Amino acid sequence: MNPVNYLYLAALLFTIGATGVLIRRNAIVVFMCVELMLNACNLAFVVFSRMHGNLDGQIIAFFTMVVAAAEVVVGLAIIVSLFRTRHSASVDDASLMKL
Amino acid sequence: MSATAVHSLWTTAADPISKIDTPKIEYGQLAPTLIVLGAALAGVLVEAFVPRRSRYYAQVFVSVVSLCAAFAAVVALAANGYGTTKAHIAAMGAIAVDGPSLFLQGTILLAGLVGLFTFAERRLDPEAHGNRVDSFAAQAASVPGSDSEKAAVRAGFTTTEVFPLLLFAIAGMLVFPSANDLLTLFVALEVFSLPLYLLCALARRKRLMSQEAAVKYFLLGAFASAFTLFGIALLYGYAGSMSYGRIAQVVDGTVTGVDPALAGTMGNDALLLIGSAMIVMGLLFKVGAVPFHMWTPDVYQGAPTPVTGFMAAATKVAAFGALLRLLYVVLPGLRWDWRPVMWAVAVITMLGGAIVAITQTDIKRLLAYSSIAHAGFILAGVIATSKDGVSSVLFYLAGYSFVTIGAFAVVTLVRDAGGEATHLSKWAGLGRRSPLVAAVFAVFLLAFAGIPLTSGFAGKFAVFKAAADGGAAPLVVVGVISSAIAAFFYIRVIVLMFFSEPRPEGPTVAVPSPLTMAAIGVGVAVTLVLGVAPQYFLDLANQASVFVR
Amino acid sequence: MDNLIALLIAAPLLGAAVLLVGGRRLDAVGHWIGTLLSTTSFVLGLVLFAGLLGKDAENRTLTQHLWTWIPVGGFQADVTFRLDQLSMTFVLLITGVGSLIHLYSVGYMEHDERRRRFFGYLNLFLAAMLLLVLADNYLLLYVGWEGVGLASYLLIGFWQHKPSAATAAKKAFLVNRVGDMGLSIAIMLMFTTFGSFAFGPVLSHTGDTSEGRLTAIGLMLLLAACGKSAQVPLQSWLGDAMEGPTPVSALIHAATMVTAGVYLIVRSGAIFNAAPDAQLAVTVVGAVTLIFGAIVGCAKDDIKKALAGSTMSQIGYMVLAAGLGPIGYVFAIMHLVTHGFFKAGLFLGAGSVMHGMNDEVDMRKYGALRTYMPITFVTFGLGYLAIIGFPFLSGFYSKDAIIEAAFAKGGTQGWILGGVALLGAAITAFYMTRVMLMTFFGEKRWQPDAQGHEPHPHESPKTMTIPMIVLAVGSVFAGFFFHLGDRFLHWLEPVTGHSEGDSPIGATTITGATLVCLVVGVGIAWARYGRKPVPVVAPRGSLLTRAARRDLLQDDFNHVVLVRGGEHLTRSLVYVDHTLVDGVVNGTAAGVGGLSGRLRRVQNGFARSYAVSMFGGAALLVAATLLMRAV
Amino acid sequence: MSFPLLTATAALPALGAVATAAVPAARRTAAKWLALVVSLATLALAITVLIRFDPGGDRYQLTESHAWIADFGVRYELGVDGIAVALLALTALLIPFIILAGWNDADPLETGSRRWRPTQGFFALILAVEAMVVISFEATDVFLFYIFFEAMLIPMYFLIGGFGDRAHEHGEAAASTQRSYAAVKFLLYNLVGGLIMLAAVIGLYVVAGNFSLQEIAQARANGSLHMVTGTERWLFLGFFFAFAVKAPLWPLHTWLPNAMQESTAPVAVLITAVVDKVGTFAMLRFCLQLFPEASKWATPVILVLALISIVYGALLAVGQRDIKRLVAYASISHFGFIVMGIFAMTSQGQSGATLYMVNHGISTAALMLVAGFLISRRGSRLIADYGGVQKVAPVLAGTFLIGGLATLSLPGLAPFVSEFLVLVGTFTRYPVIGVIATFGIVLAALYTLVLYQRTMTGPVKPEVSAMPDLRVRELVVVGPLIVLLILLGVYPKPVTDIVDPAVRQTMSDVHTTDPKPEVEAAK
Repeated sequence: MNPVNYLYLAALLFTIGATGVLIRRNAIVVFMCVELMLNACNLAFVVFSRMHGNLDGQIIAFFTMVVAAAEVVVGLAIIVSLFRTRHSASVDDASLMKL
Repeated sequence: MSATAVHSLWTTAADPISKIDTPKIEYGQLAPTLIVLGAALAGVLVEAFVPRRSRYYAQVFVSVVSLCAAFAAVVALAANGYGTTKAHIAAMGAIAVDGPSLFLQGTILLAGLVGLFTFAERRLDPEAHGNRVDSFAAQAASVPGSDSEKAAVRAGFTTTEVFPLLLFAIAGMLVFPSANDLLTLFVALEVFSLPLYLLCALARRKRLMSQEAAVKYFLLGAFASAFTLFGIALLYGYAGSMSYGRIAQVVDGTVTGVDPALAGTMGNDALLLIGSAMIVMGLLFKVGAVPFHMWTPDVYQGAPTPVTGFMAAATKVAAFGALLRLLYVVLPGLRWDWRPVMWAVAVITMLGGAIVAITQTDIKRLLAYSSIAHAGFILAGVIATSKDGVSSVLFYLAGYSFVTIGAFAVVTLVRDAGGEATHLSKWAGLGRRSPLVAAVFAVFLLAFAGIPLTSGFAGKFAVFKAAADGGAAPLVVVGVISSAIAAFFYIRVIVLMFFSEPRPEGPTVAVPSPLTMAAIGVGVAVTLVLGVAPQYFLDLANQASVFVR
Repeated sequence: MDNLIALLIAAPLLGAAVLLVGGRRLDAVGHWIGTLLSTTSFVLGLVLFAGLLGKDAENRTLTQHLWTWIPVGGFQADVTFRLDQLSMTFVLLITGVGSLIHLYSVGYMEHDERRRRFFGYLNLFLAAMLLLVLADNYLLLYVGWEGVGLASYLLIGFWQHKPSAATAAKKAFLVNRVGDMGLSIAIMLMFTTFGSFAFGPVLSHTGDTSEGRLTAIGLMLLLAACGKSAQVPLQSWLGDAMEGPTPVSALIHAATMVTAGVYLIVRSGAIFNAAPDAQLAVTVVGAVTLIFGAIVGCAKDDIKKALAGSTMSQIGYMVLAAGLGPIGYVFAIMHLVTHGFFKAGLFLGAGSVMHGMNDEVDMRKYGALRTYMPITFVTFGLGYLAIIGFPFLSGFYSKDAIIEAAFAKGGTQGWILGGVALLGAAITAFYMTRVMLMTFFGEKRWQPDAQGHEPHPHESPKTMTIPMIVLAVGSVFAGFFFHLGDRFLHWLEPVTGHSEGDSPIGATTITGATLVCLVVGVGIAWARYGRKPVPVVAPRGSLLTRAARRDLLQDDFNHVVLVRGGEHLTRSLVYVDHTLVDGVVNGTAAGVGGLSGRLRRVQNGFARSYAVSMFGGAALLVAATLLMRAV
Repeated sequence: MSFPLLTATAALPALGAVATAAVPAARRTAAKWLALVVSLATLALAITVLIRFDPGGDRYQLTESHAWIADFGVRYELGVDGIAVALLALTALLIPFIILAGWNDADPLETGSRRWRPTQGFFALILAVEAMVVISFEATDVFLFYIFFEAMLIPMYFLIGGFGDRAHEHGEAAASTQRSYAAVKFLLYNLVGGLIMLAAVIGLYVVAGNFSLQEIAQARANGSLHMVTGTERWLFLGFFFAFAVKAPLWPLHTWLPNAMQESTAPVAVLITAVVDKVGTFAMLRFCLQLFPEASKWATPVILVLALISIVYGALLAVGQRDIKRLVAYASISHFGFIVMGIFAMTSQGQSGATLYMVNHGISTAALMLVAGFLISRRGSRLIADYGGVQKVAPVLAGTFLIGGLATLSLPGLAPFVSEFLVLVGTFTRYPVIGVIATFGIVLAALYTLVLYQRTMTGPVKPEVSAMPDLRVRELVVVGPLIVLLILLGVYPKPVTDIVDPAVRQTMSDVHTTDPKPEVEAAK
């Protein structure tokens, strides 16, 4: 199968993730969508790596995973503390500051 | 694609593994970053092993020493000519040690040091149960207003973790502008962003707003990172390499990035254009350019003020450094494509920031919008695409960061029962109550406004001059117009402070420890020195304005 | 001897400075200092006069250069004085009559607590007027010109606590300023035309330039003269100027101020000679004013205002004469001098009457004063006879000469101007007789003043009567003295030039006609005011009378058009400045503020909408980048 | 190296400002005396400059030149020509009077905090303004000039916004609001002007590569620096706009009435007599020298604007109800004359304009300071609140009248000389404009005399009946100014001698000569 198709898939996943960020209210879900976007990137990296015939892309994928993991740690900490304070994980509820 | 071709991909891909050399790392040249990183780790250890009572002192000690040492290392590197003649790429192509990196690293380190002073300030908030407290939550994990929080306060807990977090962030920022490949860029981005997300959530007062700021910053930051990463992926796909130099060559056409066999599908400028646009977008998010600016006011307002000050200064320095390197090293071949786009971004950033700032009522939000407008001014220098453009941006960033930290430091001083009194109406008549504080703040505001004899003017002049020289005269005109609009709200604050009658229930001005005084003092000194006698620093920026490729 | 010229001016100027700066310490002696310095100037004038007489007629011009005043590029203004026959005449008139008025004021102002200052102003007035007539260039003349305006402002408004006085003073200054504008434009024109504005270069090069330019200069000079000499259309200040103390009126009307316009025209004779159109304008202005002033004089019940109308009319004669060119210059000046004597006498007499009548000015409340104030009556009477041109008194000679000159202009113009002059003579006789009859004859119509004091008319003190007597002597004999052997003509001719016109009718006929007019005027006045008692309350009168009482409606015109119009203009401009000029700026500010308020709402606090903005921005960024490549 | 006299003249008040500001809160009087002494010492230095200046010598004298910001092509270059010397002397002369007149204007009403030191601040700010104005007159580097041109706004801003008349018809709160409105308006107008100029300054750098006035002017003169017509015009407009705001020229004038109305009389004098002069001075020095062709190109429009300023300012002055506003509009009218003189491009016009700047400074100071004394006595700025003052305070009324007469350019007083020169200078080239401008003298008489009549004459109003006459301090302020007005009116030659060579130089920069008189031309 033409690896380009995987690129399309990556783009699709990325778009789905982005759309999710835009339309979902729950902070956890939003965050998961971001993770989806990162994983879409990973897919793209791997595909390009395959197409270029070098390993850089694959290595990056690992880095990305680590970074994503770190992000999860930080993100969950923040989101959880927010949830415990407000008893809600809706990002729309967190709108004290505006204008 | 034929089967053999695919096969050859596999086999050639497998080959280099056997050839992996021991990485050659120039530890000396990376010393600034390594020192800070090491200190950050040491901070973690301190957190683990030093008794609570002395943790604060240990952390401050470690941080101060490491930042000073790192700065000394930067100076030593610069003195040895690494900024000019010996500039080169270290760590196997990952890090560029050249003028701009050293200049920006120096700036970040100094800004970090001054910011650290404001982090360490413990005299502003009234003592809680006999314990001196700083601006950070007693125990971040406890729910605001809960018993556990009260208990934590009673026990005199403080979040000394902010110091290692700060050091991690600084370390990331040190790498960010000197990153010479896209992977390093991304990692550095995350390394300095993640601690900042956390720091934002740690305010002692107004914790709801603090947490909200953190959530917003985090989600939007992660969102932007994803874009950056996707951009990196596309660029990698275009050039087949992460290295700046290599990509630049591909862009220039000196090297074909792609196997000729793949050229039909892959050697496609669309990848390049989309990819670079997405990376640039991620950087523009960090500098707070319109339309990627919307996190700025909320986060600046909600974050603990010392964090805001540090973040506003250092993030901007690091991000502009990275932006400069990206545009000047990787994408100079594309400048006819990105210049018009950046023109538009600069224009709407300058105007948008200035216009929306007019109607702000919170001093921190006001400064946030002001920082957006300033991002626009700096972008004008970036667009110059000349050596002058680089040096003017470097100079502007150096001046701007100290003004910013100083200004936010002043904000921490003005307090009422609810902590910092950030609503503008409470600042009425401040000039009558505390002429000195008001005067200092006025100096910062005038510097923001770009009044001559302040660093703001010198910086603005340098940037606009570079832009005009680079053929962006209309941009200069827009810049001048938005400066005029911006002047309006800076002046409004001055009017409020000096010409309005003080309110009876108005805020008091806390007398800070020498730490904050030092931060403010450095801010004023730098503002005036860079305003009156900027030549030395301009020379410095000039020498430091050549990127290594 | 040349060096004395500056002293002429310096003496009264010093007086003004000492009196005004000296403060209350000088209250006791201030009036004597003022009188002394004014007299000093007169004596100096006499010395210089004697010196001039000792020289040939051609060499009677003295100059004194003091210092370079304004040297800028080609623009050279010097402080240089020039004393020739013309200025000498004025010097003697100004200082002579001026000193007499000083003396008179010692008595007249005795009870005024600010007498010292009054004398300071009087001295200033003399100094400014002397500067005006002694200046060697138009710019220096201008200094004196405006100095006279200032002094008149201060003196007319001397009783500043009266709003009417303050208003009158302001009006005088303003109307004069309009004239001054003419003078300054004239000077500018001279500068661009001749590269100089000194008398010598300007007056000797009139042949080198076009008539159009000279006409323009002439008309501007005429405008200036109209202001100072109260000629139509700038005459309106003169009547109101009666708000000042009476000696001031005497000074303004006889020796200074109003004569300045005539001086200017005569001095600039060379320009007018070369610009017939300007000359014609001068005669027209003179003729109109002549009649205008006379008519106004007929209707006024206020003794000073009646005299003011008469002044206007008499200056009209002079201007008319000056407009006739070389035929008339000498007679204009001659009439000016004789008028100086009798008009000063008349005003001082009027002042004396008021002094005795609790400052009452309404002639309808006088009557039968001849027995109470004999000296005043006699001196006033002689002045009266002189002004109406009673044979062999001074006015007879000078006025007759002007009427002859007017006829001599020739053609239709000559007939019209001559006719007007004759008519003026008749009206003069009428209104002056009216003044005389209402004041000194008839029955007592005295009324108590506002505080209820009955008037007790009495003769004035010696300081007042002596000047009156001296002036009366002048009024009687000056004309005859000047006329004898054409002395005055020969004296002035080197400066002004002279030509004999050919009158269509003989001199004797004109004199006869003048006398007939005189008799008719006196007769009508006698019929109306001598034979019947004068009503205390003025009858309504005819339309013309009512108009004349209101200065022929000119003030009303000014009020409606200039004052009201000006008020509307300024008020609307204030509005425009506030709403339009300021409004544009404030509107811009408000617009930006409004925009800010609207844009601010985009920042709605929802993280997701921020993400939308970022997403949209990213899309735009990508699209724009691609688009750039495509273009 | 010789003693840097020019630097010293600017540095002395600057140091004095710092020292004055540092005087402890309780020692108010010491601060006042310190400021006065410093200003007098500065005057002495300025007089030394005046003496050392040789009118027949080089164009720029007493020059100093040091490297400053090489990167921006900026040098610290000072030098004075005749025009600058005259204005320098004026500034140094007026400041002691301003300080003396404002002696009690900034005494604190109520004590704020322990550190609240308004008196010290007031005098320090005045000295700071002096320092900046002085250096603007001396600077021969465009950038250096620009910096101080802009920076002086800040102390001025605090002077306007921070100190006002004691009494106000609507109470202190309203007064404070109006004051800050005036201060903000002042600052914003001038800042916008300054920023637009900044764009032009940058443009100039791009075109010329440095900021040295002499170098650029020379390069322009000998043709080595060519500017495209369009560029030159844009740059000229950028500079001119800033100066026109400062001057102020119609329709950019509306900040001046507000600023003068709300500030105390000495500060109002500082604005109109000192600071605004920098604007007109800069037109003469920078606009004409740097952009001669564009200046000529713009002349018709500028002359019309100046003409409008003259007539419009005077008419609005007539319509004012507030004494200070009236003087402000009168000043707008006078600034119209100055601008007209500058752009008439004749030696009479430009010498007259320079002289006008000096004379207007003195005459406005005299009038405005006396008005300030008057206002401080009655506590009202409204003309209608006065009447009959001359009866109770004759000396005050007398000095007020002399100030007024100077304002209406009475011959014999200094302003006449300059006004006439400007009019003649304009008339020789633009007769119609000259004639219309002459109407200004009638209007000037109108507003001055109306003001005098309404305040000083008429029946004594009960509120003014107990008004004291001028005190010794006040006489010391007004007396010398009046003496100067008379002296310069009678013998202006010393000033014209200094100014004339500089004006001739400027004329040759612009490549114009005076028009020849008709008769001479015919010969």
